[in-house]
Amino acid sequence: MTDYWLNKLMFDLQGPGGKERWRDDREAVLDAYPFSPEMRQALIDDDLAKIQPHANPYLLRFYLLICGYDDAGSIEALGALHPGKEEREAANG
Amino acid sequence: MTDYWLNKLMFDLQGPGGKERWRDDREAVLDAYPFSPEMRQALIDDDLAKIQPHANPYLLRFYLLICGYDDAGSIEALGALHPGKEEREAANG
Amino acid sequence: MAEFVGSFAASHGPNIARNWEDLKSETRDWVVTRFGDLGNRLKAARPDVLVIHSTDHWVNFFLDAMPAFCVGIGAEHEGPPEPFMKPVYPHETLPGHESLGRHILEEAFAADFDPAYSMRLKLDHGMCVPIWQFGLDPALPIVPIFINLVEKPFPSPKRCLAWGRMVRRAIESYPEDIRVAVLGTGGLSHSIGETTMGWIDEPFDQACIELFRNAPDDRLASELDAMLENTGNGGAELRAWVISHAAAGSKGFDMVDYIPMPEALIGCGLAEWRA
Amino acid sequence: MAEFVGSFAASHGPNIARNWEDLKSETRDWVVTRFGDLGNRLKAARPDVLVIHSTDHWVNFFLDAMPAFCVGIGAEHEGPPEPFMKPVYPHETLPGHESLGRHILEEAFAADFDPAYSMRLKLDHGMCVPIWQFGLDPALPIVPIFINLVEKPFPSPKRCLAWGRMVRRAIESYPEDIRVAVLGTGGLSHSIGETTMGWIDEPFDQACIELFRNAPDDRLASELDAMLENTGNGGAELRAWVISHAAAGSKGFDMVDYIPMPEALIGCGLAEWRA
Ligand SMILES: [Fe+3]
Ligand SMILES: [Fe+3]
Repeated sequence: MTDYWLNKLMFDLQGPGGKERWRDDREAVLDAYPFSPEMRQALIDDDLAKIQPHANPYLLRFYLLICGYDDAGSIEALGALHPGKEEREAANG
Repeated sequence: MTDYWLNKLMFDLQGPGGKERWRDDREAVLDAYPFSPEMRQALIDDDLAKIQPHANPYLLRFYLLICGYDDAGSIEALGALHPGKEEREAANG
Repeated sequence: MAEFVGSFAASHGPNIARNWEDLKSETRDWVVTRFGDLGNRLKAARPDVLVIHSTDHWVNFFLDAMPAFCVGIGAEHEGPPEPFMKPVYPHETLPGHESLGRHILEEAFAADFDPAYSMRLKLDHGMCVPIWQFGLDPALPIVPIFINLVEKPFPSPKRCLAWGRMVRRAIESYPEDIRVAVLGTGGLSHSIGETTMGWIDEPFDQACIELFRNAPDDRLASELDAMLENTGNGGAELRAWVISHAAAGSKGFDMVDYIPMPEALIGCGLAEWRA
Repeated sequence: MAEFVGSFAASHGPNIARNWEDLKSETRDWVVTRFGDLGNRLKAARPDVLVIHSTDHWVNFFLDAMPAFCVGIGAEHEGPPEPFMKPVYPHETLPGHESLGRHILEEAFAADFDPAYSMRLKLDHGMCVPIWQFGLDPALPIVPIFINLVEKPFPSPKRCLAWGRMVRRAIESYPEDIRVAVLGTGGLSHSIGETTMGWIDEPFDQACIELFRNAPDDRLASELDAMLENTGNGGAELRAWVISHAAAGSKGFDMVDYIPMPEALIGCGLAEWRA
C-alpha cells in the first residue's frame, strides 16, 4: 500500500539541494514528516525491503539515484527483494 | 480574461505573513512575478478598474480584504466599476 | 453492503465563522436553530461516514492544476487552514474514510468519469462551517469530494446529476455493512468579488427550490444551466445540491428553511431529501 | 476549420538524455536516425500546433491532487525541470496554444469527460525527449495533455480510446484554419523502481504492435487491459499510443521501428498513423 508521507519525502527531495540534505542531515529532514517509528528507522537504516512496498516505484527509482545507486545498482538491489528472483531473471532473458 | 500571474500573486498572498509583505514591501513581492509594466503599475497604484477584469473574483475578494477593505468597502469599490450601477442596485433591491 | 441513509444540503458563507461574534442575534439564532435542526436530522440517520461535496476555495488547488472533480481517498485530511476558522473549528485534522473513498473513485472510473484523486485534502470553510454548525465535533469519517466551481469551465449541472447517481450506486455497492450519508454544501445565490458583490438573488433562489421540488432531471439541468448565466458567481455552488439531489434519486426534497442573509452575503438555505 | 494532419507516437526513456554522451554509438545512431525519421514525417505534415499526450513523472502533480487527464490551456509552459534535461534541451519555456487548448477542454466537458486543466505546466523528459530528438527546436506551439500513469487508478485503455476520438473531433471543430498533429509519448514495456526493474518485455511489445496493426477497438482495449496486468509498470504509458491511435480513427498504423534498448531500460519504438 502506497504511503502518502513516504512518497511526499521522496517527491520533496527532488527539489534543489535535496540530495545533499538527505546525505548530510537525514534526521533533520525526517523530522518534517509524521513517520511511524518503524518507517523512520527503515529510512535511517536504508532498509529497502521495508521501504519498497510503500513507495511509488518512479519516486523510489529517483530516491535510489540520490542514495547513490546507479541503474545497475538499483536493478540489483530491487531484484534481490523479489520473492521469485529466478522467474524475474528468466523474464529478463 | 483571467491572468495566471495576477491570480498566482493573490493566491500566494494567502500564506502566512502575506498581508504584511504586501503592505510593507510591495515592490519586492512584485519582483517575483513576470507582470507587464501596466499590470505592475496598476497593482502599485491600487487601480482596481485595471485589476478586476483579470482576477478570479474569489481571489480578488481576499486581495481586497488584505488591502484593508471590509465587505462594505469591497461592495462599494467593486460596484463603482459596474457599467450599469443602477441596474445592479435595482437587482440588489 | 453499505446503506445509503440520507442526503442533505446546506449553505456555508465564510462570514458565518469570520463574524460569528458580531452577527445580529436574530441571525445567529436562525443559524443555530436551522443548522442544528439539519444536524439533528443527519445524526438521526446514524451515518458511519459522510460523503461531502463542495467547491474548494483556492486552498487545495490553483490554476496550474484545477480538477473538475477530486475524490479524497486519504485516511486523514487537514482541518480548515483559514485563520478565521481556527477559533470556531480548531481541528488540525479530520478523519477520512480511505476504503470508501477509493471505492467511489474506482466506481467513478468504471462508469466513465475522470476524477482526480487526493490522499490528503485541506477541508476549508466550505465543508467545515456546516460540520461545525451541525455539532459534529469531532467529525465522523469523511469522504470529501471537491468540484471546481471557482474558475470556469465547470462540470455542467447535467454532469453533476450523473455524478450524484454514480455516488449513490458506489455507496450501495460498497461491500462493508456501514451507513453512509451525502451532504452538499454551498449556495444559494451569492456574488463575491464581482462588480455585483453583495447581490442576493432571491428569485433565483426560489426558482432553484422550485426545481428541486418539482422538476424532472432534464428540466432541472437545463433550467439551472440557463439561470446560472444570470446570477452571481456563487450560484455555481448549487451543483453540490444537485449532487445530493441525484444521490437521493431526485425525489423527496424537503426545504428546511431559507433566508437571504446579507451579513453572510448569501442566500442561506438548508435541505433534506426524504426517501 | 482546423485540419487534423497526422498522428504519431514515440518512446521517451530519461536515460536517452541523462546518458546521451555515454550511449553505445550504435544506440545513439539508432536514436538519431529513427527519431529523426519520425521528426521528418511530422514536419512533412506541416502542423501549426502539436497536441501531446504523456504521463507526468512527478513534476506537476503529487498525491495531494492527481488528475486523470489534465489539459494544458496556457499560452506558455515551462521547459523540463530535470537537471539531466538542461544540457540537451535548455528551454526555460515552451509556447502553448491557449485557444486550441481551451477548445479541447470545453469539448471534453461537453462530451462528458471530466479533465483537470492547467494554465501552466512543466513539460518533463516525457514530452521533451521526443521533441528534442525530432529536431523541433524551438518547439511549435503545444497543447500538452497529461494522463496519470504513475499511481493507480489510471484511466482505462477503453477510456483512452474515447478520449482520443474526442480530441480528433475537437481538433476538427476548432474554428481557426490551422493544421494540428497529435503525438503520444511513452512505452513500450519497461519496469522502473519495481523488483523487476530493467525488465524489457519483448513479447508484450510485439503483442501491442500487433494490436495496433490489426485489432478493432474493443479487442485492443480489452487485450491491452489484460496484458498490462502482467508487464512492468512503464507499459501503462502505452495509453498515450492508444490515444494517438484513436485520434487517427484507429487505422493506418505504421511502425517505424522498434528495439529493446537496455541502456534506456525501455522497449523503444516509434510509429505513425497514415490516413
Ligand atoms: Fe463557497
Ligand atoms: Fe515515462
